[in-house]
Amino acid sequence: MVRVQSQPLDPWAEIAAHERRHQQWVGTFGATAVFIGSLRDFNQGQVVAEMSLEHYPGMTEKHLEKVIREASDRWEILEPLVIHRYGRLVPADPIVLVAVWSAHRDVAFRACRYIIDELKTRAPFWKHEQTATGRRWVIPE
Amino acid sequence: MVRVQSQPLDPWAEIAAHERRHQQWVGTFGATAVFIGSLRDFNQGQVVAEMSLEHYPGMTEKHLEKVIREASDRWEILEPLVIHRYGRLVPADPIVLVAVWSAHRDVAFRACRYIIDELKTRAPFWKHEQTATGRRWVIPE
Amino acid sequence: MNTISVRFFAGVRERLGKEQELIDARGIACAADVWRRVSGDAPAAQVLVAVNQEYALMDHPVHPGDEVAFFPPVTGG
Amino acid sequence: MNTISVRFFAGVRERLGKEQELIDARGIACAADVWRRVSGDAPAAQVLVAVNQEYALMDHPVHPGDEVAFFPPVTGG
Repeated sequence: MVRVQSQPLDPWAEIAAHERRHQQWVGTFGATAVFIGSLRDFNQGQVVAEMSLEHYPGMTEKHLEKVIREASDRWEILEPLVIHRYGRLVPADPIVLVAVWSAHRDVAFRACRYIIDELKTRAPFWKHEQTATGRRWVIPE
Repeated sequence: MVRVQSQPLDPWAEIAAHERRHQQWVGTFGATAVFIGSLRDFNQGQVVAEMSLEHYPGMTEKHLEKVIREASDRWEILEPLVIHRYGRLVPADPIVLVAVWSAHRDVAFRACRYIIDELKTRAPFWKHEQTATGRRWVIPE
Repeated sequence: MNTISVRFFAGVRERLGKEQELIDARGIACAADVWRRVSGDAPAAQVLVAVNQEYALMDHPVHPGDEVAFFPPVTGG
Repeated sequence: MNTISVRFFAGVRERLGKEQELIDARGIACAADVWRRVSGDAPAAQVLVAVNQEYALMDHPVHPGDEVAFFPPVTGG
């Protein structure tokens, strides 16, 4: 499941809700791997006061769904959960959540890592930081 | 923080509580990697009705604390959270939780993986399954 | 529908001072033609392109009714 | 305290029919000596040893007051 939202993200509540929505999974998975990305108050040498996250509505969801399909073709996993924020964020706010359920530990780790790596390098989001010296677009790592 | 407990484990509530206990972390980490191992209802060709998990009290905690120290020496991470069940479990029960916070995604993934791998191969726990045909000790993978 | 819808994001949006534009499809064969029309510039390496919401190269064909977007390297996650 | 505390877990505990035993430290030099005393058997490859709650080899020295444990390969996580 993919969701792109401007509302605050509570990752642990979202994961628990996803598991409740999939009662039929009970007992079928032995491994859950989760990644949460959140906003640090310091980046590329500057204190970050707040951030505004722009995205390309429509393309973002299409891209994330494609990445999930690729991961599901490659590994035996249950339906992953991917949620990404956009809009205004302050430090410590969760930005992205990726959760993957599988029978096996190695598969869960690999698929989770694949999804977040693909998301980071390709999903159409742009971070705009407010620092002490002004606003700036974040440069890719 | 390491905890070995016979009470049921609610991983998402435990992670949220660990973050609340560390308010000083707010804004300092950008990556959280989590692994949950839970009991499947099928293992090594048999339906599993329930499991009893034996451990070596004292040595278990010492071992898990050592693994956390090793991970913390090797990577720049905040204090990980590791909780492991013992006693009676039924399918779908979470068995183990490993959560790692770091400034960077790669570090969080690697440290989380290191801790669960070391725990699996060395922490003194023994799984005893109840299947349709009787009880059996689980053989290491 | 003899037009192409063009969208701009982030630094590209700011630099060009527009979010969206409808252009006449006549004279447009590929994404680079769209870019030259909307920016008055030659294609730049640091500008990425999507055609109909999928990544494309600057020489990707563009047809009437297509949606073409230009943006800088992404920084999500 | 001229004794050694010996503990057994999982399949080893079941096979020997005991959880814990205090043995006289006399005649004991290493973990293998402890094993021979408590099991009446030669050391077996599938039996792991901990001395004072740390993994050890069968030839690890054992002294009065030590805690020695025997158990099968672990299956946690």
